[in-house]
Amino acid sequence: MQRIGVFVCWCGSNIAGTVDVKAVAEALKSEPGVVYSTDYQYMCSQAGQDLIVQAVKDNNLTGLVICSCSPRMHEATFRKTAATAGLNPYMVEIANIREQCSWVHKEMPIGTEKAIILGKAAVAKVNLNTPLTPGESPVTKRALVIGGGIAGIQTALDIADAGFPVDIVETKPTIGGKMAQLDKTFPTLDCAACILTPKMVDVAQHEKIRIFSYSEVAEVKGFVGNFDVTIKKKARFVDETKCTGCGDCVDKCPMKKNPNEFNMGMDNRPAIYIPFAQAVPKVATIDAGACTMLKKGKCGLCSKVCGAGAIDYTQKDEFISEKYGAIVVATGFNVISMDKFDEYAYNQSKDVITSLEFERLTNAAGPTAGKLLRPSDGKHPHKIVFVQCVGSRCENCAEKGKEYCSKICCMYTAKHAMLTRDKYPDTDVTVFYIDVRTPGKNFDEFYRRAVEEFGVKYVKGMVGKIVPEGEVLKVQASDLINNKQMHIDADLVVLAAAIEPDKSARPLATMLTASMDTNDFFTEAHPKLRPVESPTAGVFLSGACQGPKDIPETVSQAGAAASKVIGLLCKDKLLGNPCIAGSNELMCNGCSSCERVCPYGAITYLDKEFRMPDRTTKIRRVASVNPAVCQGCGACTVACPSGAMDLRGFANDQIMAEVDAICK
Amino acid sequence: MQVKEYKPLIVAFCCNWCSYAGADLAGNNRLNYPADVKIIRVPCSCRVNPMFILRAFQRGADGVILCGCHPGDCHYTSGNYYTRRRMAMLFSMLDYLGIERERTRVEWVSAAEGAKFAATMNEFVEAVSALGENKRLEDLRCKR
Amino acid sequence: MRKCSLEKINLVFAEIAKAYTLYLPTDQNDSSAKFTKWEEGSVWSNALNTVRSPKDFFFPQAEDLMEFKVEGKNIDITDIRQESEDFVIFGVRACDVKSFEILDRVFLVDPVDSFYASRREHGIIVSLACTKPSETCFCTTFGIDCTEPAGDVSIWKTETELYWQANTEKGEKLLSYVDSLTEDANTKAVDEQKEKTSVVMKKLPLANLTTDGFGAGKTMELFNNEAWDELSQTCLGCGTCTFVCPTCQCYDIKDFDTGNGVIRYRCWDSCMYSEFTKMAHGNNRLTQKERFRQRFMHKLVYYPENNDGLYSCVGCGRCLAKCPISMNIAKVMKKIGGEK
Amino acid sequence: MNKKDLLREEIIRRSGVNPKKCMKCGKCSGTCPAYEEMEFHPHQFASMIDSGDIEPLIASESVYKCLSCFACVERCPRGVEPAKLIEAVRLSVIREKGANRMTANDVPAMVDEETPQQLLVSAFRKYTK
Amino acid sequence: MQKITREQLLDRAVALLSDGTVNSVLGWQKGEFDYDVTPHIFKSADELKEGFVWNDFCYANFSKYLVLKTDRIEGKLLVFLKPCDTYSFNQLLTEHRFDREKVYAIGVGCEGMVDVNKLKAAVDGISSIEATEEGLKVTTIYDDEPTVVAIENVLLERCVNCKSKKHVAYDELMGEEGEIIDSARFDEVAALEAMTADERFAFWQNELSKCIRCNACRDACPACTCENCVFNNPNSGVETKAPVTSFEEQMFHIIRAYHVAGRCTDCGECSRVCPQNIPLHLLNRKFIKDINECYGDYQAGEEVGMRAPLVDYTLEDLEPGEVLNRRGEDA
Repeated sequence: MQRIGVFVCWCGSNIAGTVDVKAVAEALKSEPGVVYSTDYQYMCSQAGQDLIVQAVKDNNLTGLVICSCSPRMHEATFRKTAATAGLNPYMVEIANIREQCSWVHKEMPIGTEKAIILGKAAVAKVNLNTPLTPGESPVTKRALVIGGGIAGIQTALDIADAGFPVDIVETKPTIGGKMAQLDKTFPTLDCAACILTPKMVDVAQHEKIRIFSYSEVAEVKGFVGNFDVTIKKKARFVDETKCTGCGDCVDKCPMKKNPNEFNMGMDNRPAIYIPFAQAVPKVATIDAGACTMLKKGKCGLCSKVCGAGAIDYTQKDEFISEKYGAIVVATGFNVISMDKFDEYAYNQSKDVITSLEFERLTNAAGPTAGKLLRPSDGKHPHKIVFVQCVGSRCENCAEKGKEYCSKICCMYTAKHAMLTRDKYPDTDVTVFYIDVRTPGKNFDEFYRRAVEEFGVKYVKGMVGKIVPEGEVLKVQASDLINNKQMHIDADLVVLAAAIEPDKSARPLATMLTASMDTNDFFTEAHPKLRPVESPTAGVFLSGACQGPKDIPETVSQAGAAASKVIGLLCKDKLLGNPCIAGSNELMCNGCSSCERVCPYGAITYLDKEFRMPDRTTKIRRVASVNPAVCQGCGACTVACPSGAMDLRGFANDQIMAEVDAICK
Repeated sequence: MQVKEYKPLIVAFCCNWCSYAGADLAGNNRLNYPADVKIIRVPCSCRVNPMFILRAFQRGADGVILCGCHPGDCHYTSGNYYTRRRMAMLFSMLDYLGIERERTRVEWVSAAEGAKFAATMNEFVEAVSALGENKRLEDLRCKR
Repeated sequence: MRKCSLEKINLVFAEIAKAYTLYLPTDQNDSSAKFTKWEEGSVWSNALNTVRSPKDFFFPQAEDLMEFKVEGKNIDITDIRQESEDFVIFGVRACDVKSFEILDRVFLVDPVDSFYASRREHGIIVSLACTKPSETCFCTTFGIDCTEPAGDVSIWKTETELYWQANTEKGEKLLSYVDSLTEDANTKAVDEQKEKTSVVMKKLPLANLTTDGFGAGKTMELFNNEAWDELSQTCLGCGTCTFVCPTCQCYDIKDFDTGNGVIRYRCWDSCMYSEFTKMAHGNNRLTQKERFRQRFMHKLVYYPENNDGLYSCVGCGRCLAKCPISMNIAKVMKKIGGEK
Repeated sequence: MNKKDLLREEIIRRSGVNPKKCMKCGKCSGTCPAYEEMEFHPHQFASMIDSGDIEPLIASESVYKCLSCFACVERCPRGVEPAKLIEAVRLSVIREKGANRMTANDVPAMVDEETPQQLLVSAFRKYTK
Repeated sequence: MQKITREQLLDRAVALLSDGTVNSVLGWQKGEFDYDVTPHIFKSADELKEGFVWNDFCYANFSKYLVLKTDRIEGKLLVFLKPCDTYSFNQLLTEHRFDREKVYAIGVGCEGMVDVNKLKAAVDGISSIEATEEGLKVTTIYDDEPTVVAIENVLLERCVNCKSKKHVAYDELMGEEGEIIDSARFDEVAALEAMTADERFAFWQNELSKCIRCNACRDACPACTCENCVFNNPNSGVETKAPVTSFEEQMFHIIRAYHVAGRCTDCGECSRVCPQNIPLHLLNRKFIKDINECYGDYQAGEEVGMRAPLVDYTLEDLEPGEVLNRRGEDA
């Protein structure tokens, strides 16, 4: 039986003006378990708290009911008071007689009556309270960043700079991601390589960062602070520790006709390759599908020319297990496939290209060494048409495009148009747009400069069809402002294709039990207040895996994710919220209903041996809640038909006792 | 014998993050609503077990209202979506058994919607008062 | 013996209902029969028997015993018993009449169950002889003659007439109320009816079911019989058999906290339930086999041992008709007692 | 409801199209092969029907100039289906006049070997109620 | 009359027993009368030959027994499943309630099972029943002329409104594979929905007041396999043993229906076993109908591993108020 003390606060006249606090204190005296009841002007004041502490000592109280303002206001205060008095902080309940009583009712008798009932409900609950202690779990002080694009790089650097070891897992042979493929960046037009490659070098040289390039995450187990991750290092048939990146093998390789992914397939690379000059790690990789040595056992030239003896045709996929305290997802984006957009003739003409291909065409390290030449005949195009929103904002064509706005296209199209006009003033550039969306620092100014200073023609309307005819592309489009149809004979058409999350994101989300939206973007724990955390504790989001983003936004989110990770890794132990779910194994059926509604993946199942009533044993599947992951929402408690799952601090019997007290 | 004015008994379950805060805001703004409404704080609307609602009716509640964050705003991301289904099904069943449907309600009230909280409670109390005492889902033993 | 024409039956009921609360079997919309309170327009059912046995009148499924309130160290107890009035249960079959004797031996021995005793005192049983027993009947197994029902008043029904015979003072008094509607009669028609019924009785599928395998001195042998395993293996552990049984008399006493006091009530319990007789240390019958065995051992062995050989089954056949898996006492008796 | 709104409701009901879904990108008009022939263009049908300006559309020859090729339906990223709107307007013109502009009897005179079947189907769709 | 014969099933069971595939058989055992068939675990071929039956009275759904029996038995258990039973079978597998490896399931084609109550209402004093093409030929203990009762007049409610003749799970199928049937099983629910609230209340009040809380509905229900039912658990706050008040009757049935909502396969056992003939299936079907209408057609147990509707959601789900008022203000 509890020994409960009731403390009714006047809150000056805030409560006492509408509630007869003395009557409340008196009425609650006779409630079961109550051994002490009093009132005071300001319970939250130091004097008020001292009064509570003294009362606990004098009366050997085991539970406290404070009739005062909202628990959202002072619950934490009174829990600390309880702790000072030597009580478990969770033996305190607040009856909210200010915000939800004295402030919303006018007449004293009514307010008093309600305050008494609210007090009774709190007493009934405290009678069933049990001391709660937050669970503790150790934190492995190492972070994993999945994805080595600008998002992953920035997050890794920020975490590593704070002194924590970080591993980056990147599926490609080099880190750098999409940004490495870009030419210039809006709206300042600085060269992407100039700002990215130093960061890549920083990563490579940082003593706290390890890079697992050409690698994938194979398995994730565990929970916040204690993830066990298996990383699959794909065989690259080159010993990374020996390769110096000299490039001799690349020059000598006879299998030169393989589409170069880095240049969007617009030129070729050999079977052994280094994606680009500033690759990190600068190590060659053999494309097993193209290498005749690996396919047929003939050739071996690279091995012969390699002075470092780094080539190893027998290399196998390698699995590495590592423990991490936090995981950052930075899997980024890809451009969607243009295969289904027949109207734009992407598959019919080499001169219809996506914007990312255009980036490579204008990049000094690209297939044309930075000269803007048509892919079909290498001639300089004089009429270029840019089409925006290709596959974005597409509601009814889920198999073709995406319903969302890809966000970055307006700005990079303005950039492409402006740069083209700047470098080749003899080129006529037309941009077809539905809306031009330029919210961002110096963004709209940038777009207006493209129009006003560089003479880019912006036409409000959409391209309906493109037909390749001889050397030209017949572009038919609408001009909605002038209410006419336009027919342009273009030399080059650039499609601002929608972007989508990388295909690796979905299986990764399953491994991490992180949730995704229907478009396969990772969902954040709270769209406004927790934008870089996934609902799964210990999993953080960085960059375009969470939604379309430009570079500045990505970098700031990367930093934010890093700061969240640092905040986590700083701790030696994680203190959980003690108000979490727990399963009574004797009653659990193992039916998985709770697991299915848990937004955090906190519930797992164990096969456990039970002694049956007839003294035999039986192995049963029972639910087990991970206290470090559970956030205490209680969804599982209702999904559980047998009532095996209950929530500490808001237990079934406690809430029913409150109901009973209110309805008495 | 003195004729007592009929006062309905209303139990309101409010989620800690939105609706309970919304109710606090109604208080901060001194927005009146009937004292017949008694609030029980739960972490999330998805914590509310149908058994709690039936228990309230058993013990003499005339109406039960459940308030949670707006869909999409749940502090726990998905709790109120489950609530929405659970309560839709439960209320439909109560209706099917002939319990007046006005006695049960789910309302989404954000932490900023103090005015909505007060208005909802005024409206709900009025609707329940119009029905009178809950006779169909009560336990007579509790009325002795 | 008195008789009255069946045509006047509603007048008779009306007359009885003036003096007593009258209950009689009426047809329900699901083609079953149930004892209901007689009102103008009630129609007496032709059904052989009711689904629920008339034990409910003396030992209802739930009844409040008292109310109490605890405040501090004071316990305030209220006796909430209401004095019952005289009532008549009309049309009780011989088997069910016998069940009252079995219940009496439990509830009326010291310490007397005053709730039960009071109802028994006020209840008047008008029994009805069977004319068309069903395939599930086996009252003869327990020495019951369905053509000679006991009770305060026994009645026999022929095609056109009802024959009445008072067996007790209470019965005499009841008959006096309908004196004007009945006339003296000889037993000829009744004897003929009995003769016809006994022909059917001999042809019943369970006519040869005997209690020979049960009785004094065989307790351990029967208890350890291997067949219990097999018989109980698909028992669902529901309480249907116990709740339709006219002789099952186990109950639980529970408290219900209304918030303004506690109501102590008792309600039927079933030995088929896993929490039956659960005590602080746990359960004494741990498996369904043990619970299943308990029910039949009680009816066929323990009860007779304590009650001069009287079995606590009356062969009414309700459990045969209602068990969800069609497992029942007849099958148990044949298997355990050895088939004859 | 006034007559204007009634007509709007009728067109929307008959076409099964929700013109509110239009995001005014103009891809329909960009793709339309009969654009130059039409006084009002596909995207205008969507916006004018949405705003209730249907009288000018009814009065216009545009409804007959539409080829019913459904290119706009195919290409519209929002599923607005302008051709169905045009057809709905056309039907109200024909129904108002109470007569078909083409009957089955007219067909033999029009058919020659070269006429594609699709054209006839289109024509029937266009000139009958 | 069943198309598959007793002998076909018997031969197969004996064969599987003798080749060691299984070492016990969950089947139907003949009773005292031709209609009181009992579920039974047969351990030997001789036992099978003597007691195994397959007729129009093999209504028991064996799925639930698998939860209790499979871990008590060495080796595999052969179980016979009618089409409706296979849905319960899958649902229990979805909920990890028994080990599939311990079971050998034979799907048995079913032509509908007889409701003994209906048959007894048609004929008193049954002494024997013979299944013929015309129907059930019933003789009585009163030496009356045999009566032929048409099967369709005495089918169980669940068979009248059979939802599927298709087996959704088995290791082996005996008889033809049937189809999912577009049955009229929701008509009764719709009729109730069309009543006024007062009429519905009166209807349910009348039905539920018959309840004697024998728990047969729960104990026969293949969805009610909780290790410890809330109604038996004194700590759950809703434990009750007897229907002391009308509230507790409602409470029991609402909570029971709610607990199985989205998991109930509509196998109809609850209504069949109810000694008071309460149409309990109308509660479960109400949930199924609501789920179908609000969240898309869903048949529990159709596949193993399906996500039950009440542990699922979409962003566009109807609001509770919209669900309540979707047929207008008071219908």
